[in-house]
Amino acid sequence: MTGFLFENAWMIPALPLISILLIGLFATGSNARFAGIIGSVAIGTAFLLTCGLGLAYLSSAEAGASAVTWSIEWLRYQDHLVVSLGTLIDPISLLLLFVVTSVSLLVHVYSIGYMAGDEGYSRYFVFLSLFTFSMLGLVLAPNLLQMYVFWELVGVSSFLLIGFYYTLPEAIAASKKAFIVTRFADLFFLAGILVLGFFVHQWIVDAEWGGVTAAAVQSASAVQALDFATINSEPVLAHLKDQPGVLGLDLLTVAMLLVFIGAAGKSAMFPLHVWLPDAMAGPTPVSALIHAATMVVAGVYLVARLFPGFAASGDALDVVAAVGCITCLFSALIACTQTDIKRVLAFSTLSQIGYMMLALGVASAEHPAGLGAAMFHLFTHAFFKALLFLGAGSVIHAVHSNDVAEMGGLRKKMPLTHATFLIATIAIAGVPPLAGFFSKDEILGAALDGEHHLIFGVGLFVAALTAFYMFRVYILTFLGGHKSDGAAKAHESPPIMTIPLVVLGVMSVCGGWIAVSQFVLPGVELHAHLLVMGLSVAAAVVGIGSAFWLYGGQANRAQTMAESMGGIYRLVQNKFYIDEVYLFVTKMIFRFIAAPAAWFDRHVVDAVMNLSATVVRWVGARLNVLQTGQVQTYGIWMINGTILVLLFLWLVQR
Amino acid sequence: MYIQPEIIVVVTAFAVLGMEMFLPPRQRVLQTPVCLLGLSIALAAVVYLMIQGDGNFLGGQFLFDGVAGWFKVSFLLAGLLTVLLSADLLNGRFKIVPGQNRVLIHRGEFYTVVLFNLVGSMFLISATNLINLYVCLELATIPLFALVAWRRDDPLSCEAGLKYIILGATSSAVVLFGLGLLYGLSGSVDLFTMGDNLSFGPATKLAIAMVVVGVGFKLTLVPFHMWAADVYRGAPLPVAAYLSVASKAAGLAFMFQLFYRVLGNVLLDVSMALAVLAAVTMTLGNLVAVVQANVKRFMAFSAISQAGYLIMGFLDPSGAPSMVYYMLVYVVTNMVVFGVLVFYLNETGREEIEDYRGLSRTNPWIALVMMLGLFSLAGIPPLSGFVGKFFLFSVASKAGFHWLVAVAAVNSTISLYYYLRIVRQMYIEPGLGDDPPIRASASIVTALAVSTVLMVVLGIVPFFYETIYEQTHNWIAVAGIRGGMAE
Amino acid sequence: MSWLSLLILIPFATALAVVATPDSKWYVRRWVALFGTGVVLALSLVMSVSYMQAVLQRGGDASMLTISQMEFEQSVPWFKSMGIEYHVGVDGIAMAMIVLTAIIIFTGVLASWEVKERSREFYAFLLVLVTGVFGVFISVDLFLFFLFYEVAVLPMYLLIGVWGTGRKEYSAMKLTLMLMVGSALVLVGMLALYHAAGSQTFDLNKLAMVDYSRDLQQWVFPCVFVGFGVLGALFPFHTWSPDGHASAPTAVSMLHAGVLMKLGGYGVLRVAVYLMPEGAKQWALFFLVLTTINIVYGAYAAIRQTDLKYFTAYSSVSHCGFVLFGLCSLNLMGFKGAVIQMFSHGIMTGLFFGLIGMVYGRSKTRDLTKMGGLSKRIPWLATSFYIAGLASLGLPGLSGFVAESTVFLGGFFGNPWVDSTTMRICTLLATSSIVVTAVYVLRGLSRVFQGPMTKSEFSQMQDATIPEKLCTGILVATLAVVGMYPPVLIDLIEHAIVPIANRF
Amino acid sequence: MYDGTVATLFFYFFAVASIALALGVVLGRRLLRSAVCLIGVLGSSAGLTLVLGFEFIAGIQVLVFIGGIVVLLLFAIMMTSEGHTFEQRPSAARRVMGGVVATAFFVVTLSVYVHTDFPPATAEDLAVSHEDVHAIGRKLLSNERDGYIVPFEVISLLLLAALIGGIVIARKHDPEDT
Amino acid sequence: MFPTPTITHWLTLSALLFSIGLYGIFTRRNAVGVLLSIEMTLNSAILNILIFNRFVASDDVDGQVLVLFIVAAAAAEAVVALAIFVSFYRHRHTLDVTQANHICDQGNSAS
Repeated sequence: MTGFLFENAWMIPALPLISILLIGLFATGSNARFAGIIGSVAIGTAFLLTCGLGLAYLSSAEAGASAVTWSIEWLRYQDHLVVSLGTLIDPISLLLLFVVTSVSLLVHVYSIGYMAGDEGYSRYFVFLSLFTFSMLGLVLAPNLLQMYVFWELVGVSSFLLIGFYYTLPEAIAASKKAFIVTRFADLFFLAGILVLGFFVHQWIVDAEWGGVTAAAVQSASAVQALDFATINSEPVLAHLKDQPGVLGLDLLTVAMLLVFIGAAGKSAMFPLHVWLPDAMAGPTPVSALIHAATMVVAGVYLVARLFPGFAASGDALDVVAAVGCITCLFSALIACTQTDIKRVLAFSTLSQIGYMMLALGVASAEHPAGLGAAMFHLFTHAFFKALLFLGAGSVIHAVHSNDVAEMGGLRKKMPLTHATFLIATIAIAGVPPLAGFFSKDEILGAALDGEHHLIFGVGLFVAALTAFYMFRVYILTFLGGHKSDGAAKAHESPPIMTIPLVVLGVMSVCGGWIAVSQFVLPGVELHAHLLVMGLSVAAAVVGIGSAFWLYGGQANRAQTMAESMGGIYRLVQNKFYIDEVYLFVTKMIFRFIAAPAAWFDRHVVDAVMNLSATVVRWVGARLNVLQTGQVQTYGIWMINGTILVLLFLWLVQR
Repeated sequence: MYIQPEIIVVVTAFAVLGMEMFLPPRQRVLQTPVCLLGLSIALAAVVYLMIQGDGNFLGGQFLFDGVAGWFKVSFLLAGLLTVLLSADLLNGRFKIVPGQNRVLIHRGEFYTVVLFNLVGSMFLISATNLINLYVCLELATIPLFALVAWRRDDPLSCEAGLKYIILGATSSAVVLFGLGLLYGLSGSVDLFTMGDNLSFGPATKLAIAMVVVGVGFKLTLVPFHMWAADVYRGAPLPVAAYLSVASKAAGLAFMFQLFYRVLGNVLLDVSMALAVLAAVTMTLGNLVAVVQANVKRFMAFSAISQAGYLIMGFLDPSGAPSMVYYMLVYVVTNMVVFGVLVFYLNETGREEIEDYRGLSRTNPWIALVMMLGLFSLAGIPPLSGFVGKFFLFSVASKAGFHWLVAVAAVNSTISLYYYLRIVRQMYIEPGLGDDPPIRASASIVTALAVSTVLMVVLGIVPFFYETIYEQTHNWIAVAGIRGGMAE
Repeated sequence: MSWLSLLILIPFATALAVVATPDSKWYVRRWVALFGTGVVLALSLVMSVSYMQAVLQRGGDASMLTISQMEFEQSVPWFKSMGIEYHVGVDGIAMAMIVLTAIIIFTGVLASWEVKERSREFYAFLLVLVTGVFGVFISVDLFLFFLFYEVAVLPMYLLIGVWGTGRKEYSAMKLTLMLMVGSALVLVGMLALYHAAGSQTFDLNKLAMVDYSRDLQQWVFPCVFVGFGVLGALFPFHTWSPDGHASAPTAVSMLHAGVLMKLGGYGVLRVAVYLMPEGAKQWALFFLVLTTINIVYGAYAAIRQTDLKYFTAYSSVSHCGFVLFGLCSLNLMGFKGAVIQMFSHGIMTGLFFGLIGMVYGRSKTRDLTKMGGLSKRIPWLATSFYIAGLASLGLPGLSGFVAESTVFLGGFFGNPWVDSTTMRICTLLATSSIVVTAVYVLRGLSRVFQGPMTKSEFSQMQDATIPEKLCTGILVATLAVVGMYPPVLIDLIEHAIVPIANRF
Repeated sequence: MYDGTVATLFFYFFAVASIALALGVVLGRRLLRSAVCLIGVLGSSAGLTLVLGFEFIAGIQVLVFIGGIVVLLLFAIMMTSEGHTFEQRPSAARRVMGGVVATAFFVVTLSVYVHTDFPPATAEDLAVSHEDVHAIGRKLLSNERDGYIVPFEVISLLLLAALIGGIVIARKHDPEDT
Repeated sequence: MFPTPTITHWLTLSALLFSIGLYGIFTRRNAVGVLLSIEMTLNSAILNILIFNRFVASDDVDGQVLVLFIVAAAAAEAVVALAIFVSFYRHRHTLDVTQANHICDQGNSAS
């Protein structure tokens, strides 16, 4: 049974794929209502398989073991560069599998209610299943290229889902933006793959030629340059570290930085974060699944996957830490000023992912605790953030507005939603003993252990900010009086939507008690920092307190505060004008590259081609004039010809 | 005796002349079939002789070999097709358009002169001495002056004749001067002896330059080509067709005689000059053809450029088979196109390129044949024009004239441009109203069918080229003395 | 007779059969054409399977070969004195191209299901064109190759000129002439090779055994490369492509962009690269830069287009750049990527042009700015369009990714004859086009299919008919099959590419 | 006639005469006068031929060339009745072009002759009187390798063809003959 | 007084006559005048051949035979030429060759 589960781990991603086919074939038109059920059943089965797999892993394998349990040759570039599709089972992939299948299942179920009656109902579930399939494939990838393949696929399914309401211009714009920005980042990922592919391949070939069999890495002939096992192996990393790269960096750092840019794009790290807030134009369950719980953490997952590489490089890891740090601070600040509930959550997501990156960044080969902490936070964050989004969805569903200014007082109207939302808010704020507290605490601890004091400080500050803005939203949404008709008429969502909320609520409460870090990094000692705990709880309390002080009472206190900040507030509220910068750059590209290219093509390149035709005709017309009809002129030409032939023969040739 | 084809043609000519004299006008229609019959028998006789093998007559005054045979086949084919194409005009079957005078009279005399001219060309390729060569050249030329001016009521025809004869006589004088020099430099009039005796001195160069005038005049090489456009335009269309093929083939025969037999020793020395001549000819012909509006002038320039391709074969001694083959191909291909031109001019009185609009709707088959003919001229596979051109280009390439191959190939493209202009009118442009299909006469249909089939078959069946290749060995051997050393 | 000859005989016979149909029955012709092309498609699939079997049976170590191994060979002397033979045979590359052609022409006939105007000539010319294309792919004799090459180019003039739209005469003429100039260059080069090899044979594989002098290769290689490159839309000789494609009728665009442009790449591989490795080494850098420009520049130019066909044509310029780019890498992966890209782009662009035709037939406009919200009314076409678009931006799971990633790796791996830094910079520049591609593809597609419906008459649109569904379905399925299971294509071509790569 | 000095004298006499008359032919503006000059040129040529020792050919020249062709030309001049009218002067450009080309032709030809080594003999050295007419007559009708029976026949066809052609073209329009 | 004429003298004379003839061909406006000039060039070509027959191939009569044929051919040429001139004159009432430019359709070039 255990072996069976391992060898057939491919069935986990395959199930959503089957569900796509089934929905596509059968659940169209009048049968559309079955789409949700088919999708949910498929993903439910996948979830069960995942659980079985996890149990089997826990029971059979030694802790931290990693194995490719199944693979088929997929794309043969050349020897040692053969890409297989396979399933890599190790703690982090299992962790992610669990997160993805569980959240996806809940979102599927939730969506049955949320999307009911939408004309694109079955299309929605096709896309959702497509996403789930891709994400699972990504998680299970045993090599960089499979990762990239599914990386792109999640990107495209994200694109499709953001643009689900395809008649809305902002949804279309957002979907394009999301795709193009991540695509831009993927370009660097691909470049990283090229770099790694070439140099690792070269190493393998050299090793073969040099008599050193590739056994140094793995069993001989099957060594493939893009396998994680190969890339992450000591000799390869050492080799890469020795090679000169560009800009004075060593090759390993260059490669890892390139890959990291890809990761940053997908995980919406500063400055590639611009797509995520806009992506909220998609259906809310999609935001919960893709843009909160799973896809956006793919970047974190990627860095974790290549952690030995990052760790060996060192510099690359510092960049990760810095980027994570900036992002979490920056987006937390923005989150404090937004009024669209989903946008607040989006910036919150950014901030939390920044947290995870930060955690990875503070880890090192000697002190890998940050890695575990990042994974832990990924795990807990998935649940409470999904819960927040689904709760927000429930609210939006009821109020028909995203703006917190039009909500308020929903505590009574939607008790279940309120309760679960509150749980999630507390969890994210880092109040013990809910999930967020533990993971966040571990991150801060890791930062302190790694002697990254500045980062620790920022982390602490962001923790406070997080508590602040989350409670701000909570207060504005659920407390106080109704601020609009929609809020007044709101009522609780149907059970199909609330049950997932409850389940997620339970996970948000209990998630922190699962020893994820030990699972991910068996054998690494983790010691609790009482100091850190105390500081983080204090930060949470400060945040919550200030939120209540500012928004709990008379509303104008916040107003006054904002006004007193003046320009800074506006700067933050407008997201530091980063979007505008991008817009400007894009316009410049259009105006100064694309338009000239098109113009150049029509009016220079093509004109030259046309000119040659014109010249031919012009010369023809000129020569035609020689045909004067004067017979004596013709005769003169004839004799001229004779003389010329003679002179040619006589003078030119010998 | 290897002279039977010529005798048959002469006999036919006299028979036709006799019919003109002794038959009442209404029965003179029979002259056409008699003419066709005679030419066909002559053709059969040539083929028979070719199967028999080489030989000579009158102690070697008259030489028959494979190459001569193929030339005669070309001449006879050209003659046959010309007779077919001119039948409608002579029968008075054409549309009368005010302001145009297209009547062609004196059937018997017309055929006689054409046949005499044909005999001249046939003797030309069999001649073994300079005197015979010269006289045959004159016979292959002077009757053409008369044919061009045949339509005596048409001022344009007379004008064309005037131009043609003035330039023709001039060129003949110059060529005679050159032949005299060759005679003086070699001390002999026997072509083979002359070839053995000649060396490449300045006087030889002068002689070459002068005979090139004659060759260039017949083959329409630039700058000796200028008569062509005006003469084609003014001459009766079947005569223009005949000029463009038979006269050109005669020019090639003359050139073969001169360049292989007399100048064989120095052939490689003049190859650069020939290459330049070829390049200039094809380029100018094509460029000017691009801007023509009248199909006759257009075909004149097209023919000029074809001559440019043709003489590429002289760049390497091994080019003889390519040239003979291309000449054969060119004769049938050009006759396909001229056949359609004659058909359309006779039936509608139209001769501008734009007048061909919509032909594919009214007469799809004729349009198809026309298109194939034009494509073959442009060298589009799998038609014989492609194969022929390919072999010629190969000769130039073999001789190392890669630049010339490039020029020639680009020229083919330019030529495709103007050929496509007609195709465009026929296929793309809307027709001139709802014209009913035009009925083609039997003679035109026969001519088109024969030439089209030949045009396709020549390119696909390797027999023709291979046979020519086998038979040109002795010509190359004559010329190959220096060629062999150069390699 | 070899089975291969059937590949040219059947289309030609079908063309004749079409000509023989009675005047009034235009609908008979499409069935005749469909039947003929269907037979060809089936035949090509059967042959590719038996090709694989033959390769497996042959066994042996192919990794050291430097001469292409042909299957289904047949050789009949033609012009003996010139050494010209009717010599046909295929290796994996040709086989893949044959399958591509068969698919495209079959779907092309489906896409032109409603052609009524002068349908006799239309189908006849179309089939003659395909005869030429098949002929090129089965030719082993260079003369034959060239012959069919020109046969394939010429009918295009009439097909565009008669059944096209817009400035059709201009476009048709431009296209024909530019391609013919290209073939002129090829002719110069191939004759030079022939004579350098002793004027004995045009057999590609025999010509390949000759060591041509460095000087010869130095000038012949660029001739041949540019000559074929014109058809492969090599910058700056690509300008025939936008105009030509924009004016051509649907099936012709499909066939032209899908198959004919591949003749360029195929020719470069088969003639220039295969016969003249030395020349390739000397010129690799130059053409690498040129093709990089191709890729990037084509993509940027595509952004600004507002006509769907121009848009796709520029995207083709960019994508065909990948083919030539791969060939300039001069290594196994580069060649492999180029061939996969030929196949992939063929199917993809065929799908694109087919769909554009179908959409145009409904909307009566190809102007991006005038369309909008169509996916509501024509979901099938919209979905297919999206799939084509995604394939074009290199989405994994569709064939474009397989091709492009291989090309990129090939480029990045480089070769000893080009400075590796330059090579890599070029590769990264080329890679950057995937972003630009994403920009223009998404921009274009969202304009047409998303957003509010811009015209009221659009709401009357009908979704795809059965032939259209079949047409797009086949193409989409091919894209997906190759994209999801690349070995299906790679196994076919790998054996054929190794000998060529071994020459370097 | 074959005496060296006399021959030299005759040569120069005829040379000067023919050149002068030739200039008269081309420059004269009265057509009839040109024709008469041409007769003079041809006559001088016949004289030169005599100096070279070819009596028979000289006779033929006088008979056929002068007697036949030029008389024919005179007929033509009469028929077109332009004999006594002044011919218009050719345009200056034409004269310059024609002059330049003709001169160039002469110059290149002359320079070629100067660069060529012809046999050093003079006409006098070779001027052995021999009766050529027999040889010519024999060769004209000989069917041996060095005979000219073929051109002899061919020229008859040529003359016939020219005759027929000339008649057809020059004949006045004949209504019943279309 | 004068050098004894060598072959070069003779040839020069013939070339000069030929050139003068050419000039006539190029400049005479009357077609018959042109024909006169052509006859003159033919004459100089004949002279050329006779010179060679005398100086180079004096032991044979081939040159003389050639001259015979040339004279005959020239006659044939003249016949046809005159016929054409007459016909032309009938249409145009002039024999000015510079007026013979009706065929040439200039400015009628295609688009």
